[in-house]
Amino acid sequence: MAEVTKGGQQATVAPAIELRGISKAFGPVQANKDISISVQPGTIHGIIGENGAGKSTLMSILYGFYKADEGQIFIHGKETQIPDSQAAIAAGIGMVFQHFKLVENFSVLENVILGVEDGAMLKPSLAKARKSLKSLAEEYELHVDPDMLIEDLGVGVQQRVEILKALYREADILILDEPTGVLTPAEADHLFRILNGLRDQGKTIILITHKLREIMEITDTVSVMRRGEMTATVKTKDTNPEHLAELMVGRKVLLRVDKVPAKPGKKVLEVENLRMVDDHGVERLKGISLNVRAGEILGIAGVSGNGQSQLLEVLGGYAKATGEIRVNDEPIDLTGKYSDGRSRRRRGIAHVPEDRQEHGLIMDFPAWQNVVFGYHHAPEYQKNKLLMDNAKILEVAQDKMDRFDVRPPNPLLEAKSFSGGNQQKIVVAREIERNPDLLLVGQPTRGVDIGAIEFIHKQIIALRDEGKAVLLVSVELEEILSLSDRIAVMFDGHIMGERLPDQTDERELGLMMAGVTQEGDAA
Amino acid sequence: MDFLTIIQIADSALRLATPLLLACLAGLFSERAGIFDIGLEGKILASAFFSAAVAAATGSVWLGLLAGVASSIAFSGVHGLASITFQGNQLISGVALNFFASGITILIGTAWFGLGGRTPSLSGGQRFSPVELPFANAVADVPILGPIYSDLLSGHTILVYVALLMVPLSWFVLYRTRFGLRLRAVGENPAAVDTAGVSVIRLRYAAMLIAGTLCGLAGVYLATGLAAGFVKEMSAGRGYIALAALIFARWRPWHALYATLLFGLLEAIANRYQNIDLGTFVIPVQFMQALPYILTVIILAGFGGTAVAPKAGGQPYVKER
Amino acid sequence: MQKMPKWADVALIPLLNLLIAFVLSGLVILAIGENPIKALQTMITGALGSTYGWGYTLYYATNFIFTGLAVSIAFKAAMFNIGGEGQAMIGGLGVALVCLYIPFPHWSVALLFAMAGGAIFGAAWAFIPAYLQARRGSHVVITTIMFNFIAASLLNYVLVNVLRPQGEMNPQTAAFPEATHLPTLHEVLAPIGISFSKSAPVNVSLFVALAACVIVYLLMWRSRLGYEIRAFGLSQDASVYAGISPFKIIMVAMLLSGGLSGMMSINNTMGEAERLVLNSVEGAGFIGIAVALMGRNHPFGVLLAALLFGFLYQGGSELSLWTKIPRELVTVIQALVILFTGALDNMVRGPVERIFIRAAKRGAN
Amino acid sequence: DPAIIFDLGGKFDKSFNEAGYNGAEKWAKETGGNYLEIELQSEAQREQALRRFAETGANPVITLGFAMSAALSEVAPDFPETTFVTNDGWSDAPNVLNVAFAEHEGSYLAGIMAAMASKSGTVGFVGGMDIPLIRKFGCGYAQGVLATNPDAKIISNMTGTTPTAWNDPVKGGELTKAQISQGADVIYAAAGGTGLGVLQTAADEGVLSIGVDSNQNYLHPGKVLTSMVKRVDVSVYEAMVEGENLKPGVRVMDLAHEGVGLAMDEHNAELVTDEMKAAVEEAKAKIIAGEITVHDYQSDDTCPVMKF
Ligand SMILES: Nc1ncnc2c1ncn2[C@@H]1O[C@H](COP(=O)(O)OP(=O)(O)OP(=O)(O)O)[C@@H](O)[C@H]1O
Ligand SMILES: Nc1ncnc2c1ncn2[C@@H]1O[C@H](COP(=O)(O)OP(=O)(O)OP(=O)(O)O)[C@@H](O)[C@H]1O
Ligand SMILES: [Mg+2]
Ligand SMILES: [Mg+2]
Repeated sequence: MAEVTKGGQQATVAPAIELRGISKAFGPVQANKDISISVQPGTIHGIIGENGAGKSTLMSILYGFYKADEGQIFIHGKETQIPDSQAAIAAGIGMVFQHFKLVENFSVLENVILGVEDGAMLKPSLAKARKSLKSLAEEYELHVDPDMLIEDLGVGVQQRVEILKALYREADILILDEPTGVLTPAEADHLFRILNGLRDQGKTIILITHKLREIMEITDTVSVMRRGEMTATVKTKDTNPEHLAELMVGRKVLLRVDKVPAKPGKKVLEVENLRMVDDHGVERLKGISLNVRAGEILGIAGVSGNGQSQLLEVLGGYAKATGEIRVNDEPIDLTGKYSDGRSRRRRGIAHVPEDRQEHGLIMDFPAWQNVVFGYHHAPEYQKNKLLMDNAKILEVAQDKMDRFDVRPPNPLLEAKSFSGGNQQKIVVAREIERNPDLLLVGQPTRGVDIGAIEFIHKQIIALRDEGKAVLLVSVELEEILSLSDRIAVMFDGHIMGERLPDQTDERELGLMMAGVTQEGDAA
Repeated sequence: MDFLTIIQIADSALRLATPLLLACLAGLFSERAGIFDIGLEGKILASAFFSAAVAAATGSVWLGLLAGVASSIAFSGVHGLASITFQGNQLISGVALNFFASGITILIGTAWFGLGGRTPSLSGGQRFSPVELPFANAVADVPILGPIYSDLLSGHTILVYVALLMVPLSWFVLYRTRFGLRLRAVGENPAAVDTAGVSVIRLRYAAMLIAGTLCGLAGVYLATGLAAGFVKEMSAGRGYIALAALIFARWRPWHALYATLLFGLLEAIANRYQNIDLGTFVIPVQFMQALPYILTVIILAGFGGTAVAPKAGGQPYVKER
Repeated sequence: MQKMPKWADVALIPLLNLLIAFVLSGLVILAIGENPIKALQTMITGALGSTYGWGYTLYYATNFIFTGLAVSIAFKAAMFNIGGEGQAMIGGLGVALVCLYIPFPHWSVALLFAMAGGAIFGAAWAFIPAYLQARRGSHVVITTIMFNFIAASLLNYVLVNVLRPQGEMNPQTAAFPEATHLPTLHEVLAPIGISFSKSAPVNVSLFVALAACVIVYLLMWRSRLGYEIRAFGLSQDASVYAGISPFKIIMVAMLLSGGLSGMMSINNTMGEAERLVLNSVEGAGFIGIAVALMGRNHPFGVLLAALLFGFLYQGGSELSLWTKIPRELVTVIQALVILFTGALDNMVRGPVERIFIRAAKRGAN
Repeated sequence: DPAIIFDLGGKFDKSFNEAGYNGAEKWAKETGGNYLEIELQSEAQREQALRRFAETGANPVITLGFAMSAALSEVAPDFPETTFVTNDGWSDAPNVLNVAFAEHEGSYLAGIMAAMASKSGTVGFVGGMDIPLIRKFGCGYAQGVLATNPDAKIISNMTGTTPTAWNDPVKGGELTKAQISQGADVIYAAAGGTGLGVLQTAADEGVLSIGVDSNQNYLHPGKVLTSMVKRVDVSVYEAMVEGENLKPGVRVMDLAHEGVGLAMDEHNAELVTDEMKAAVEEAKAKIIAGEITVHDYQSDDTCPVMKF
């Protein structure tokens, strides 16, 4: 029986969760190998590990989503069979998945009661849920409009719904799989406040994240996973980020980006008074003007849902808009025949989209076919006027995957069988290697492990140092601050203002992102 | 076109719409749960045969009804086995079942009655007879409303009223009950249902059961309500029309009613006005026969708007690749 | 990360599936009091035992190759074209018009024009559904179903009132002129000393069909267009990001699909009947769906599936010729084959896979 | 042995093919002999079946349905030893016996009875598909009706354009209802399985119907006015009896040769008045005597009294 010291007072209690010798294989993939951990009640336990290390799998087993091939699960000291999520819920376990499990066209309320309705009729269940949702909202300041449809909510709010789901089911063990991956710093801080609150109520929390800062900030203990195995479990206060990073990747990792000062050249991208209205008739871009010079990175900060995505879509050529865009002083077609992704690429614009799975990749294509995705018309990939040169493409793919350290380096694998980080590497490799005049990057490191982050950041800097223009959109202020040479903040379809990274801080940017106009900025 | 004619055409439309409606609702439950069902045609046919056969053999239409529904449910069961348990291709399964039905009905029929798949003509208690709604005769002479009640609404077989009743019922089940909530959820995002601690498998089999029952009723009505006995291939493509109606109705119960009534009406009109003589020449009968389908396309195009199918529709729920 | 060797995946599993299907069919035959072994013999010798049998097997297969390819192309673009039936009917009309009204010096020229005629008419019949899908979002499944019925009416009208020679009882066109006669396999092989049954209808269309398989393969797996169609079919959002035009893909895929369905008519109309008859398609359009799905929407899979169905059709004819087994049994057998090779695939795959993985594991350590 | 080839409708179509089947069975029972048979399933099988049967020495090879014409002309010359029989079809080959039925004459008589039985003066015709053969039925029928009651109204409907048109009793029933609502009180069905729906609905709705091909009076005793029988059974039976030494050529199965006619039996006895009997007999005599010529739609693809 483990003994932990917490907040001074001595406690000897059965661990809230204890996993013994858990193994899980997906066909030939050994996702978890003989894993054992135990987590004390009333603590926050962090789990870190590279993409594909097996974190989500392990937690999914605990939650009964997957069945372990071997191993036992003990909840509060007594062995518990968890064949399905129902059993997990019964055992007081709640989980917020990395990829949310919400019904898009259902209301918040319906999603919350799904599976725990009381009675065959909906009305009473909904009424009851509405009440307790209110009180939960009060208690944890988790405010959501219960009648909104999920598809109309931002990811941040959607995640709140997931947490509410768990709380509504009165979970006293809460698992969060990369919860902050899609949150703004403000949202993340809010989340942590909630988690602390829950801990103080004696609830047990497992937190999977790629962000060491968060681990250090909030967890009591932390385990590291590598290649399906649990390589270490340490008390957070006895460790530090560098050490954790090393445990995780197996080598020293540079946690901060180091780059030489930019040498901005001529304007590559000029945007003037860009306006865009989406399918629902909502104006998402309300007159954006900005420019990016050769050899510089312009970072766009903002809470997700304030138009950054639309800006990228318009620049990338798959959303129509009005206004003016010039690339290398040549106007770009915004509504006509040539306002499509293909024409953009022809004009030297490369694009790492925000959502690699929805846009960046064809998940069912093998890696090698994804490596030419969007550039499949490029002359060098053609055997003749009619046929593509698959042999050549395969070669190119293999080479890229080796140089970008995509794991496993097998171009024949389908994109979907790579972990998030490695999928992202494939996209980045594809787009950067065309060496475009202008690179559009959206959320380049979302859900990506620190090893890969370091690598991707290096690539972006390298491109900028070659004198290319880079437009970086990210909700990670840290990332914005460390990569950008100039920072523009977007709010509600406007540019709130520009800052230089060394003359601002998260606080100020945070305020601007919240729409608070600063003196000297025309909103 | 005088009032009486309108009543008569509407009357015919209602009859023709009934099997479509039942099949359409069957498809609705199935597809709302994420299981595509182009096997409607086969289920109708099978049920039509077994209901007629058993009714003929036992002399009881009610036993026939049970047999018909049972056979249709059996088909649904196989479809479920293929698409739920073994995560197979739902379209293939549907196609296969359609072939199977058209073959097996005749095979068994020949062996059973020696009439080449036909069943003996049903009479008396072997078929459903019209039910007169209360006061049908009394109000018959009331202008306008009278005929509408006594000629149009009254005098159909019980199954017609069952079918009509199924519309609000389906709506209620889908949108007002726990089961309905889960059913719709499982067609949109099975993982959400699964992680909410509800069995995807069980839900989808339940949907199959309902679909089987409703589709079974469609077949029963064809063979023992509208016709008097089974004739090979008598479903005559109605399963596919029901499928079209389902998409047309965008997977919603009330719209299913409207869509199927529309199909029924178009067919009834085409039946009534088949060779319109314009003096100089007669509008070719083939044109009138194609008219319902032409109009459907036009209306559909006019409506515009993409029909968004349930998101998880067609894909088996696979957790582990 | 192969779960099992490729040969097991592409050969072993399907064979096991077929086996189950045939065993069950055997039981059905027993149930109706006939001898399954004898029935199977009749089917095999009848369909594969002679060049005559092959002649018919290949003839049917040719039809199914065309319709199967047609359905599979649409499928690759994530569209379910149920309209093969109607497109083939109208394709037949195209072939008939070409053959009847253009005086041809030689069959080869006639074939080229007929192919064009069939393809163009078939594609034309797919055009409206395609356009409505692409522009108005009208579901292609509905519209193609409707167009099947419309095609039937149109053909019925044309054959009864327009193209039918006076005094002809059958709603059919006049016989095509001699010059449009397509050489049968017999006529093709005789010169090179191979003797092939002269009464079998298989003709040069077979080679067109085989060529179509290769071309479709190259198109779908080697060309930019094919790449775009497959990408679009798998993820429309991603395709738009990549600059692929949904409108273009939907139209192209459906027109190709309709064209192939239409081209089927060079086999049954020009090659066999040598006149256009009312129900010349007789369900080949629907069989095409099964063939495409069973062939995993891959041209060579389609080829194999088409051969299988050709075998079932011809074997079936022989059954009804020489036994008292009703023709409907063949339909049942087809159904079982589709069900087990197509839909209940995993019932066999699962266990087999596990065996291989276990074997692999044992091999590993 | 003789062989018989049933058309796509199948030997149990309750009409044409079934009549042929009955003839064959009759022969089989009487002689104890047995015969080869096939129900066609696809167009390509027409030639196939002919050849295969001929090859195995079956003689005569009897075919049903006009659709066999083309195939016969192809195959017959290759088997000069074999005699082929086509009911409804036509082939100039020397070894083919063409059996031609005068459906228009039979239908004419049916028309007379319809006109006389009709109180409303409106009668109906439901055909399976709009094809020449069915027009031949309809046109003869219409002539009979109008000859008896010049200002009678004839409502004519066709069921459909797909093969299911022959197997859709439901649609048949709806068409019948539609015709009844337009005043028809006697309805003649020439639509295979669909016709069963017509007879059924007519019986349910209390109007009279007329069956076709086989004697269908018994289906709804007292409700079916009569049936226009087409003695395919006789033709097949005789062909099988003559067997090997069957003479090729042409055999006309018209009223004179009892090849077509109206079914009179206990099931429709009380429906048929003496006047009807008289009128029918008279017309029959005149037709045989050539005093009345019933226009055959096939002869010139036109119908003087009716538009299709
Ligand atoms: N449902 C599944 N079917 C097959 N393989 C899977 C499945 N889920 C995960 N895997 C594989 O198992 C391994 C572990 O995946 P898992 O998602 O647990 O990693 P992770 O640590 O969560 O990665 P990330 O940090 O990107 O979320 C990976 O190789 C992944 O490809
Ligand atoms: N965005 C654009 N602006 C101006 N001209 C353009 C643009 N895109 C294409 N064009 C012109 O259209 C021509 C043909 O377009 P495209 O580049 O697609 O040819 P392609 O790549 O050979 O097509 P495919 O690869 O399908 O054979 C181009 O060579 C170019 O001159
Ligand atoms: Mg994960
Ligand atoms: Mg190009």
